[in-house]
Amino acid sequence: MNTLSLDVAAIKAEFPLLQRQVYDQPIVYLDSGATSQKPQSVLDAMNQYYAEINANIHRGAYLIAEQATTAVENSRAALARFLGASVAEEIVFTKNATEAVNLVAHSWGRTNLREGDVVLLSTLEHHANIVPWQQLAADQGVEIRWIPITNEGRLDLTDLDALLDGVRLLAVTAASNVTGAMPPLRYLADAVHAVGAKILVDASQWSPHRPTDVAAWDADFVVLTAHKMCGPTGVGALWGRRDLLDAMPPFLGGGSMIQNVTFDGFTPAEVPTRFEAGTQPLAEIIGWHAAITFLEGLGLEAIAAHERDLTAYALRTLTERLGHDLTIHGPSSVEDRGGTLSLAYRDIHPHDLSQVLDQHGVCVRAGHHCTKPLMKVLGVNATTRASLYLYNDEADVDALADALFAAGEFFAF
Amino acid sequence: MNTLSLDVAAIKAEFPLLQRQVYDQPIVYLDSGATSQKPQSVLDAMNQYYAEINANIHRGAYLIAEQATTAVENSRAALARFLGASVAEEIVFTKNATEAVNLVAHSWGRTNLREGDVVLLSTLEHHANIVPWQQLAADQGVEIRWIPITNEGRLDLTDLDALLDGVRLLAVTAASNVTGAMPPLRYLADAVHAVGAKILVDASQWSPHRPTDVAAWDADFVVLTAHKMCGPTGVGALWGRRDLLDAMPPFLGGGSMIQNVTFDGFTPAEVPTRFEAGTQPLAEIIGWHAAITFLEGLGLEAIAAHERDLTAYALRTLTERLGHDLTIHGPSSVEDRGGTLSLAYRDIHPHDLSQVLDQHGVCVRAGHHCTKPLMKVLGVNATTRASLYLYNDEADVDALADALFAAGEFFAF
Amino acid sequence: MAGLEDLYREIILDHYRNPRNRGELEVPPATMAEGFNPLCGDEIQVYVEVRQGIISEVRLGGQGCSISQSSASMMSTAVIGKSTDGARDVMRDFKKMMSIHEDGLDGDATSGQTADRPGASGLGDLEALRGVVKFPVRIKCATLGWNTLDQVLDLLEVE
Amino acid sequence: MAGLEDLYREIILDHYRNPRNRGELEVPPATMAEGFNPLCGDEIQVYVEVRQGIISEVRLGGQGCSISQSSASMMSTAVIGKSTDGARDVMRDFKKMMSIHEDGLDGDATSGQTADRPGASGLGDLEALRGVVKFPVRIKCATLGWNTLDQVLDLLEVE
Ligand SMILES: Cc1ncc(COP(=O)(O)O)c(C=O)c1O
Ligand SMILES: Cc1ncc(COP(=O)(O)O)c(C=O)c1O
Repeated sequence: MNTLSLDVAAIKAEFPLLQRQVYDQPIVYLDSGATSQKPQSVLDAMNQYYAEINANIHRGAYLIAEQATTAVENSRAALARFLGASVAEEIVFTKNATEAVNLVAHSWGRTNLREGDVVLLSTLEHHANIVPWQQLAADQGVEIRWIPITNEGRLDLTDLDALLDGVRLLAVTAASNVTGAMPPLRYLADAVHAVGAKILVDASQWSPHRPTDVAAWDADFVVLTAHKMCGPTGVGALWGRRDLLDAMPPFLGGGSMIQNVTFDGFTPAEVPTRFEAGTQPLAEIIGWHAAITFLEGLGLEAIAAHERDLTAYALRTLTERLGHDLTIHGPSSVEDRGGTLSLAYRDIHPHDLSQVLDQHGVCVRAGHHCTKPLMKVLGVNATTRASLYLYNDEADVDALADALFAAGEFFAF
Repeated sequence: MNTLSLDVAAIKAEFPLLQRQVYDQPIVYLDSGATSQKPQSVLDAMNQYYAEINANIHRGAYLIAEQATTAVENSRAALARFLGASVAEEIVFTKNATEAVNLVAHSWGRTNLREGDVVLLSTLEHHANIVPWQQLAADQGVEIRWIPITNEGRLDLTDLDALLDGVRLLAVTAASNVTGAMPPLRYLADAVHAVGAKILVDASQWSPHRPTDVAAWDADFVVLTAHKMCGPTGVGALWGRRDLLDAMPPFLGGGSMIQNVTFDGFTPAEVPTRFEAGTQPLAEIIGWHAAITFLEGLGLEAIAAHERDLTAYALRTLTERLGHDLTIHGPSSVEDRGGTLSLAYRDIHPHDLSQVLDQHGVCVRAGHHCTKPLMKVLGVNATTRASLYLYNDEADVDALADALFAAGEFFAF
Repeated sequence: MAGLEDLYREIILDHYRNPRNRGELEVPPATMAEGFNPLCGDEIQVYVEVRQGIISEVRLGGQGCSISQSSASMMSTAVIGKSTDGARDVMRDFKKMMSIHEDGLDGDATSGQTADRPGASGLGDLEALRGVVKFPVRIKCATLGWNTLDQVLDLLEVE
Repeated sequence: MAGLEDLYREIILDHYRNPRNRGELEVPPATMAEGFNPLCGDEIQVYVEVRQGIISEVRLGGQGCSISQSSASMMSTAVIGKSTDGARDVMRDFKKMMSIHEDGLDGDATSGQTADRPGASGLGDLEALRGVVKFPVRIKCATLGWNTLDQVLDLLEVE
């Protein structure tokens, strides 16, 4: 088979970690849903930052501080363009996607939502897009309502109209980190806007894999995280519509986010500085820029095509090789579906399964994947999740199938 | 002069950035108060993490995820020991010191403080230790009160007893990032505890320079930030007394910080996980460990002695060379004083002064240093700040004096 | 490098295949607590009945992986017949064996060999779980039942 | 690499040494706004008096560095005698010149030479501040007075 649209061998060579062996075998990394590996160019960008221009930004009038400031602002501009945002000022850097959701829940939520208002979540949501809203609900008496799912792990939108009654915000993932389902965001945005509500999109599992266009989605807020898209740990972002951000009070308080501080109080700065208190993850923001450059170099459309083909291969291969012993919790077709495969194999507990897979060099995740409400609906405590990315190929899928088979043998009492 | 207790030439060689030239001159980096440079060992640790064990922690049952988990927990233990904490679980990782203060203000503050309660701040505080309390004051009707300063930029504790009336929390810096003054923390802790209040210490400008011992201070909370102590950007920490942390509700909500999530609500996890929502700055936490190892390798006492000697040299040299044209906003003796020198030179605006210094390769900071209330008391809008660290020597101080002199010529209309 | 045989010792698989003391007890007279492994979603119910200061019965509910199930199963056989203080002693020894911070802060947790440490004797079959410390992520599996037992003992003390 | 001569052009130093239109105006009839440079603490007060649609007087208070002071000083001479719309035109051109994002997102801000861009003509003496974009941290100094003027013009519109 040689149908994949990316040259995976060449790509793998750019990722230092994918060169390593575990238990004397080449590593087969199938946990990019948890965090992706990083190409050398991202590490180089951060090393270069530290070796040449490390300085705190915005406040130093010396050369390397200027250079660091410019590099960070260029990164903001690059991320804005990557997301299809109109202006760089709509990008707020955070430490991860989780902080970005919390920022909206605290700043927008506590200002705009009152007792009885409804926040609509989908059953597919990650805890990052659940718990901040539950905290808000507990503090302000806001009601949380849930969009159910179909048997295939997609959103069930049959009763959307009824669900939207009283809704002020829909917070929904662009791609499930468990079933791989990709909800129809523009459709949802239109429905939500029709009732005067806002939509927050969790793009954590989307932006690494598909071209992102916040304008085409007509989203109001979008959160994402660098470490799942070839970028470093320690940085994420909130994109928000300028008029919404402008009207929001600060969240974290501290240096940089102020216009003035007196003994009596403070005046917040403009957007996005208002939301960026304290020293930012400077090296990480710059590393993220290199990750964006890397992804754009391959082409987001090419990455998407590659993943669609590989996911189709995986669905086919696993089903053929493991038959009825295997359950895949998610859509069986690749349409509007990412390369996330949540598996149940015989009655082997996911922890035990993943432990045996590890011995074959195959890295997968076992657990609830921070989606306990979804697990409840799926009727399981945990799944074994393999997630495909741009550096995976058919051989990786074959290795997964082999290892699953071997685990079956090991636990066949 | 060869009296310094560190071998600075050898130390400088370990810092890649200090090898670079600016405007064809060796860089003279005197802005460590804003952020320190990083030794190669810190960059190596992070590169090694990315090249060998990059994986999301706590949730993967495969080899590299185990190794990453162990590395992060070892880092927590190392930081606990570095701070003189009794158990690793008292360390909560944050993105910077600013987030750590916000965590306490939101979680402890909003739970424990009521209208009319007093939060006592010192006039020396950085905005990071002011604004979160002003936000709390605005939300909950808490009163903010200020400890005044002396002419030399130290705390004026004459009326401490009166100031403590009604106080529930004292939030105070261990070292001023403007005057260099180091308040008597144990004395303050005893006074504060005597009235049943708590003390939060901002150790951001202390921990890079002096041995830290939270037990000797008898502190309740301590915040610090990695990037000022040879560590990477993107990570900081809160240390809190275990019993206090145990009683605090979560702040940021999301993955990892929960014990259970249902459609109806969530149960938070134990300390410290409760406060670590979402993917943590993993590479950064590991890089911080390398920074701690580096500092401990030199010895914190040796670093302190070096800085005391160098600060004495700087106070003497600058005064001798620049005479009455120069004002130093801070103690004139090195006792209980760090190597932070806030300068005013003739009537040259700090921005202009630092711009000329830059042309001489000398990096200093100009501005209010995120201490606007202090600036008000000092009667200035801004100062020019040179801050000394373990890789600085007398030649750097001489270069500063030369450059100041040259700036005087440039702006001598 | 730790291999599967360090983790899946025969006696562990035996307790997993044939879990001892599964079931429920009536509450009261028994006392029950429920535990969660927040990392993977496993849950367990531990029922304990104490008669004349002695743990007379233990029953286990819930689901989990081979490590959490076998650890709980072995726990149940280890504490039945002991006083609550005696059960706490075993628990302390077991947790000590499971601690990655034990050998001094900052040590390499995966290399710590602790076979000759004093308190760690007297664990009997439970010794088979020693290999778990080489797999730090699985420690929470091995201690799930124990932490839940701890809660039960706390409840018993309050009563 | 940008040198001091790119920043401290003679005309800038002249406006710094001899600032034009310093002082205050009575409010009303004048309109006043106060601006802060949040990065360095500089502050400025801009007083504007409009008569028959024309800016008849501008006065400047506050303190700042050579760049913020000279930029404000030049601004005052540039807008006196103009309509408020005319003042906004100059402001737009000036801000365009100061923008590091102008030459396409992600470009190297320090290299952008924009001398031949159309809108950037007509700035007269203010052209001397073009070098500031090579020192991104100083852009906020150069635009402080302008952003404050912007506020004044907004206030005038509301009136
Ligand atoms: C005294 C003091 N506290 C707090 C901070 C904030 O540190 P960070 O920006 O890393 O949160 C700083 C540094 O800017 C500081 O000097
Ligand atoms: C769908 C989804 N949303 C949010 C997150 C949270 O991302 P982070 O942990 O980087 O904040 C994740 C990843 O764990 C995710 O998969």
